Amino acid sequence: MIELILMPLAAFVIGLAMVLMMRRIGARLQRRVGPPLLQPLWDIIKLHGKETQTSHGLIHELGIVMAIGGFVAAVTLMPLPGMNGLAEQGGLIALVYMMMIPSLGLALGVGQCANPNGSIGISRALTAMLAYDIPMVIVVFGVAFFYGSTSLVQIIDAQQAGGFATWGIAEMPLLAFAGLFAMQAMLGKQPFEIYVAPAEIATGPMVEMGGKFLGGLFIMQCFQLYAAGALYTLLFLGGGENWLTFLIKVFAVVAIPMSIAFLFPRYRTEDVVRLVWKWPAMIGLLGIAFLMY
Amino acid sequence: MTELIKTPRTGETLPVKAGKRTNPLANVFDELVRFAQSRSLFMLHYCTGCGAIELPPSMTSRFDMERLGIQPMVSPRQADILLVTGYVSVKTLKRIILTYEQMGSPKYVIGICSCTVNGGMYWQSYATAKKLNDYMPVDIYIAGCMPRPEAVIAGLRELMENIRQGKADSWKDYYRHYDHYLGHQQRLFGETWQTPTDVIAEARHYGLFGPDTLGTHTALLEQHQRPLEALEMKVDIPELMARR
Amino acid sequence: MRPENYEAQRQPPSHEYELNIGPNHPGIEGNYAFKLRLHGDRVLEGKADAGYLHRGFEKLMEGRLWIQNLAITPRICVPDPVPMEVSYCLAVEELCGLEIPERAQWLRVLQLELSRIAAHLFTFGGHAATTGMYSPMFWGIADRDLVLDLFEELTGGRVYHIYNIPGGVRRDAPDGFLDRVRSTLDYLDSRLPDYDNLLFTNQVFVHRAKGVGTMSREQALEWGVTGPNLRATGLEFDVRRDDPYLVYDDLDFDIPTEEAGDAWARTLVRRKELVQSIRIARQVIAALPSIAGPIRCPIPNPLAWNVPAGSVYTRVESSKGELAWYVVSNGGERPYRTHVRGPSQMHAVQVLEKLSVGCRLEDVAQTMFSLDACPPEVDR
Amino acid sequence: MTSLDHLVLVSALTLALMLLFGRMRIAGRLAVVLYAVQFLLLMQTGALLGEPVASSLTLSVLDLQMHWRYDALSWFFAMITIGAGFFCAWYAAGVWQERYREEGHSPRLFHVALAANVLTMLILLGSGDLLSLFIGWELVSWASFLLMAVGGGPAGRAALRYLVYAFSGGMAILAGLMLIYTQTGSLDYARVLSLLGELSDGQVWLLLLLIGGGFAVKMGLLPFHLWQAAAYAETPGPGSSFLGAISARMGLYALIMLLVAMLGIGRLTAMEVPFTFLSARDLIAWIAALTVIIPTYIALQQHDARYLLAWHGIGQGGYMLLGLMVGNAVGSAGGLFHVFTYGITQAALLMAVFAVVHRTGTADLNKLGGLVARMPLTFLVLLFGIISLAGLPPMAGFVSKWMVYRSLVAEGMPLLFVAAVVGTLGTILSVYKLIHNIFLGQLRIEHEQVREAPLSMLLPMLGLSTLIFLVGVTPGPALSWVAAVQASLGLPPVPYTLGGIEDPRGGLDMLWLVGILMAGFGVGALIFFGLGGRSKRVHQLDNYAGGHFLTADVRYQYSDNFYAGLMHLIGPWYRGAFLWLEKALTATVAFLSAVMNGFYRYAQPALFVLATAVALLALTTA
Amino acid sequence: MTKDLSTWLDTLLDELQGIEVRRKSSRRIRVDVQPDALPALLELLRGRASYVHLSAISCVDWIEENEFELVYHVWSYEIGSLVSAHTRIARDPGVYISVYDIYTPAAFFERDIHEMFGVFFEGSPDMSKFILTEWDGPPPMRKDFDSEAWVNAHFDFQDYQPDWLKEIEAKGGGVAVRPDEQRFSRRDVDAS
Repeated sequence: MIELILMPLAAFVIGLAMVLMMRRIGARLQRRVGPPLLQPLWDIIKLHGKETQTSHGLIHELGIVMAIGGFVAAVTLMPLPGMNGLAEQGGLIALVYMMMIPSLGLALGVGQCANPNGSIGISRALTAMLAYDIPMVIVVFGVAFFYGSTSLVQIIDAQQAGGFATWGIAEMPLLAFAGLFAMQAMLGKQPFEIYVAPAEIATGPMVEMGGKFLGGLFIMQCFQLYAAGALYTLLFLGGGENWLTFLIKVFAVVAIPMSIAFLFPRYRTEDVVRLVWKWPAMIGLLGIAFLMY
Repeated sequence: MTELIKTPRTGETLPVKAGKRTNPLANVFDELVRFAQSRSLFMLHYCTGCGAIELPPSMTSRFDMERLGIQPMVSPRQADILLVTGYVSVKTLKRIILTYEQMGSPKYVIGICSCTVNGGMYWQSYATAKKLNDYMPVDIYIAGCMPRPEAVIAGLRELMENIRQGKADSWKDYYRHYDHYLGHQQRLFGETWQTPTDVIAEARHYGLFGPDTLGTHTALLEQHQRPLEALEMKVDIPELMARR
Repeated sequence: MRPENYEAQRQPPSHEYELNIGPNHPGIEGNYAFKLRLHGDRVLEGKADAGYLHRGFEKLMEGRLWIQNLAITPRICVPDPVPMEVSYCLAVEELCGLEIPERAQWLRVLQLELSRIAAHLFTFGGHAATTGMYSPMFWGIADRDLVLDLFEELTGGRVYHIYNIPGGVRRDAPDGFLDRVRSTLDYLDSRLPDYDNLLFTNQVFVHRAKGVGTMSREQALEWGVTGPNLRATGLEFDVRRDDPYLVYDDLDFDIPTEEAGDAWARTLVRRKELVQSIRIARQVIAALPSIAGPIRCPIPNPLAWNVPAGSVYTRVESSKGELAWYVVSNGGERPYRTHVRGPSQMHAVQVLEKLSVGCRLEDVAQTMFSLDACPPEVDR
Repeated sequence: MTSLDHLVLVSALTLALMLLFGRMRIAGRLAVVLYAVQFLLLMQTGALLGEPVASSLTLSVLDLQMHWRYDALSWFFAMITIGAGFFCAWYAAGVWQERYREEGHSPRLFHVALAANVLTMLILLGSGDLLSLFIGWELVSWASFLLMAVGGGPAGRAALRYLVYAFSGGMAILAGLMLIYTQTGSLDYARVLSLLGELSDGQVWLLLLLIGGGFAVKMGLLPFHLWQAAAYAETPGPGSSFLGAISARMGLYALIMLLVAMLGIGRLTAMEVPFTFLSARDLIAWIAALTVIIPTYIALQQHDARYLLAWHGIGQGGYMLLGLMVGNAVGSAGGLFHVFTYGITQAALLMAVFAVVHRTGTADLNKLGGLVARMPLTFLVLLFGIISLAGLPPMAGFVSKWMVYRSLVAEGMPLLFVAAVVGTLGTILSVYKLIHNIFLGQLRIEHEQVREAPLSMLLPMLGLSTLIFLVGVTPGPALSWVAAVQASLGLPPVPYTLGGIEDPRGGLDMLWLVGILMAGFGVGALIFFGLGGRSKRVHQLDNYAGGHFLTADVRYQYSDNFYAGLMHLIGPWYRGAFLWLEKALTATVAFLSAVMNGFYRYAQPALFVLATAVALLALTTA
Repeated sequence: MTKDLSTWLDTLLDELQGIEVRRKSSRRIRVDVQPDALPALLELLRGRASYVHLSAISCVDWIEENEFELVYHVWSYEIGSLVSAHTRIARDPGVYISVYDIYTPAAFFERDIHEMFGVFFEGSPDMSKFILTEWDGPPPMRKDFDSEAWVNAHFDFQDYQPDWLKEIEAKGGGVAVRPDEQRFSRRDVDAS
């Protein structure tokens, strides 16, 4: 039971560090210093401590609650070293769908803001979801099929059984590549950053979010980064034998899309869909074909 | 003529009691929150005048504001600092007031460039407002035409220091002396001036009501305004209502 | 006049909706507004809305001395202020019939070209940022700062220099200044491949910019497009060469053109112009030591300077296009009328409105930034 | 008199009472009570777990015995049918019926049509041989037509279109039955079942095409889906809910009888489609998958809420068939369970939409918006409905879809799995558009005085959404029915628990999932409301618009062409790939319906019945 | 080619009656023309002498003559010269004809002149306000609009008297010129 409290907490702390890492990577690539160590934390505290805050209605508020809550719940489905949480009760498919709850919550919350920028942002975010989820489920299918289980605990056990040679990335390199590609889109980083797009729709979903609303989104971002990194680690990098290797893997995985993000502009919406349906999806299907025949 | 920093008050004002903290976190970690507020400032990405040209240098690689925890934000909801960079034309001033009212408190206004102080070199122009603190409380002026990035950052640092010490609370002035600010706005924009934000209701809601919140100008506002109340969620089931 | 209406009782049933880009929006240059009527993500109509930066310059200048006006001319176009003051000075000099010493002319050219470099570096960053790529902005503005350092050394001001006065320039280049210009230019030259790798050969950026805001040469001429935007449609025209002022006659430079007329072509033209400006600046550095002489000609007491009556229209090529001043004197100590014609008065209003029709929401900001529109020029 | 007879008699009594008293105000409530009685009677039959319950009524036409009996499958479908009838009658009983009367329609006709639908469906579900199946089938078709046509106007036109489809479908089935009869000399299930094995593959193919095609029409399976959306959407409120919830599932029921009970999955797997790698089972599974995808993406383009949901109804049918075609314990249970979860979901969704129509007078998604502030409970119902329809936790729809996915993974069918997920994603997109355009965004000024739906409509909606949630949290009881149905069909029963599925290779426990989700929401609420400062609600004109003032006379709602970016990519596919089929079929149908329309106009509807009867006689004497 | 065109220009300018041509330099030509002949002149310049680029339209308020002077600057890319066509219209009622049908860019300049000077151009596509949309006063660029008076009526200025300045002033230093003695200070501080 204590696991269920510790897992989201760990996810949040790791997520904070990932946000910091992302901003530091950006700063390095842009030849500057970047934010101080606890900056993500200060941001969140500051935003929650705002004294007047603007709400557009109950759904606006509940949307944020759903966004945070969905991730808090979802991270308990991802086994950490020494902690299995609810991984036995949920499994991979439930996890994938659980991770859609925050998007839904956010979409509802933004919808109530009555701001066309936000609505366009959500429409783009859902379109992006349609795009990246297809390679994502191909990858999930491939892994689940290969290990003959949708239980993450069993998948990790199978990977850890034989060291690196039995890791998902060694067994299914094509799927691993497709997964990495899909993760870039899942995190909404350039060149797939279509739904924040400040110059077009003024940060889209975030446009009416201030104070604790934005703070909630910042927390959600922490969880999102963690969830993406952890999921990839669990599927392809053998999960965590211990905390040290787990952290190294998770951070290394997340660092890749972050570094790419600062070097590209964003695509148009339909280009994102086309690209993601073309390359990672096809590579993923090819990978599955190799697995099955 | 009015003095620079002091806001004119109508009559004697009582020192406003520290309002009841609605925020348990702030109760316990008051200091921490203030520190966090000073270390994390989101400034609004609004280039109101020519001083904005020195903001990109202060934001980007050479001076890098982000190392102080300052980053640009797009919409007023997200922002803490309103940088009024230079002269404000009357048309812009309306938007600045709208934007200012849309920001969440604590919010800080920085008047950059001499034009915000006293009209600057456009003092005889019919189109620009002269004195920003007539229309909204200003925390810090950074004079110069235009101030260098170093000056901007120095000003921001001073603001950070003020926030940390809890001295930067001029945003409360806007609620407590709303009548004063509204009066100046009405003088410039006409009697029918109304922003969508209901400042008086906000002041009541957050306990920031002061003796000078209401006055002759707000009375005028009430005469002219179309009340824009929030659309409260109503469970208005006809049958149940009728039974009551 | 109220900008808003809270009294309405009905909303028109419509499949369209409105979206305001600006004044407070990252997709707009400066303080400017562009109101869109859209269906889905297709723009049906774009309406420019200016006046947020209106200061009544022309009115102000009528109330100030000829020499006082120098202080406010550069403020009309913030990113590229030098052509403003130079062309105002040229106008006053022409009215008075002053002969500018050659050294002053070369110094002005140096200043103009450095300003062009700074403005272009600024524009690239802005254009890239509209497509979601922020690194070029961070790089470009930091590199632009080095140019501003040179300005500061030469003129005392980073952004607004007020270095020119009718009759010449205020001060001579300090010792070793030309070496520092040279080393900065060398540095910029060495940075160009980095920019190419990051931005100008970035396939995603090329994909985004190609085909956006396309205009044909006929349209460009019809709409009064000038400067790099006109050259991007293939017309090889540059005020510096075809209506020369200062010493541009003596300088050797090319006029880069592109045929496509879209955002990508405009970006490429600016990229090539950057090289040409560096080339011109190098020529000036090479020539300056051999040009002796005063830096300004004698002028009357500036506080009681009655400029002879007359009118004059002077044109220069700013980084954004054709910049012109129409100055009328009635023989008094203040201008009777000054009228500035900024290139953005066309680009940011009519051209943008026309190009935005049928354009995608994604590309509106990019169209504006690729036109390098400068709102303060529109508002004055 | 068996318990089944009681049930059918009460159902017939409902119809009779509605005929007599339908005009009276009390009729609605009476109907509710009668449906409740039917439901109780159904519960008492014990057909689910015990032996099949036979009816004491048998008819003998020539040498053919017709008899009726209820087994677990019938019970399952009948339960949904009567439940849907109950909730829809409840929805119609109060204010809705009054308004309907005021608008110049006849509530009596509506109640009669609803009761007739329930009765005929009960008869169909009880069919004990192919002949009674066919007769029940025709009765259901006519009853559906009646329900669709009571509204008149566009509904009537849609109903006529349906009639053309139903008529041709019925003819195909008739021909198929004729084939069976000539081959086996009997139409009794048991006889047919024993003799089917001797049929050649070609004959089975023909059977599949004729009978399967005929049933597929009702189910709206590709490519016979075109009639359904308009017909269901235009039907008056509760009728639409009823049709959407269960009516199309009659086709599925008949297909289950044909494909699973009579032919069996094994036979289908063994049958190769000539010149391809596919077996008949793969082919049907792919038809099902395409039925998921294509109507779902057509729904994405709709801008009428009713049509949007109706198109989804077609698409969701695909999941059911897909799950059944996978054929393993979890998959077939998923397919069957989806009938139930989808039924309650669709009924709730359509009721919510019609409640909005009731209050605002329009279902056009471009003319609504922001209604959550005025109709919050209706919003809640719709929200539960869309979460369930999209198959997200913690609602009922998630469980059934999860089972379908899980079975596809277990069986190693990647492409079908991807197809199913593509359908789900399309569903998420279009249901968000639905809820956004109706309830979120800017409230139109003319809707500022709108009130919540009347209680008589609200209660059944809320009841259904509670059911959606409860079934989502504890799918066990409902899965126990499904397991019984599977057992009666000879399929391996699903290993269910109270909270979901037990599976050593990755199961599902909704109790835990919902628990942790609620705990997560609790944590979120704690952070948000506890740690965050106070907030204040503002008017919607107090909004960011690029620093500009919003004005009340301009629309700022983004509603039309909601997924514009996506449409740039897939928009042309609608023209290029989806619509060639539709065009060809519509042309045929338009022609046929013109003919039929003329026929109907000049020759009276009775002639249809006559034609059917003649054909039937011709068959039976053959 | 260029030569041909410039001959064209010369003959064209000779042909027209009632205009006064002054060549200020090889690339600047000033033409004074009656208001009724100006559209025809521009039409000819554009159509026959390749002056396709309308660089600007300037307006000058000659209040003493009670006239507005409109100056049309047109440029030929091929000849490489700029013709400034001057014309004067009566200040009251201040109505003139639009040249939008000849030069598209005229729309902006005419709209601008309309809101700044109050000159109405008949036939211009959009005469609504653009820059001064929220301005209720008279057209500000007219000479009879006193910007300073308007400013004094609507704005206050800061009164900035820091202690260090007072100390310096006490010693006889600092700003010696009192505000009302300054040449360009506000004239009617006390009056208002």
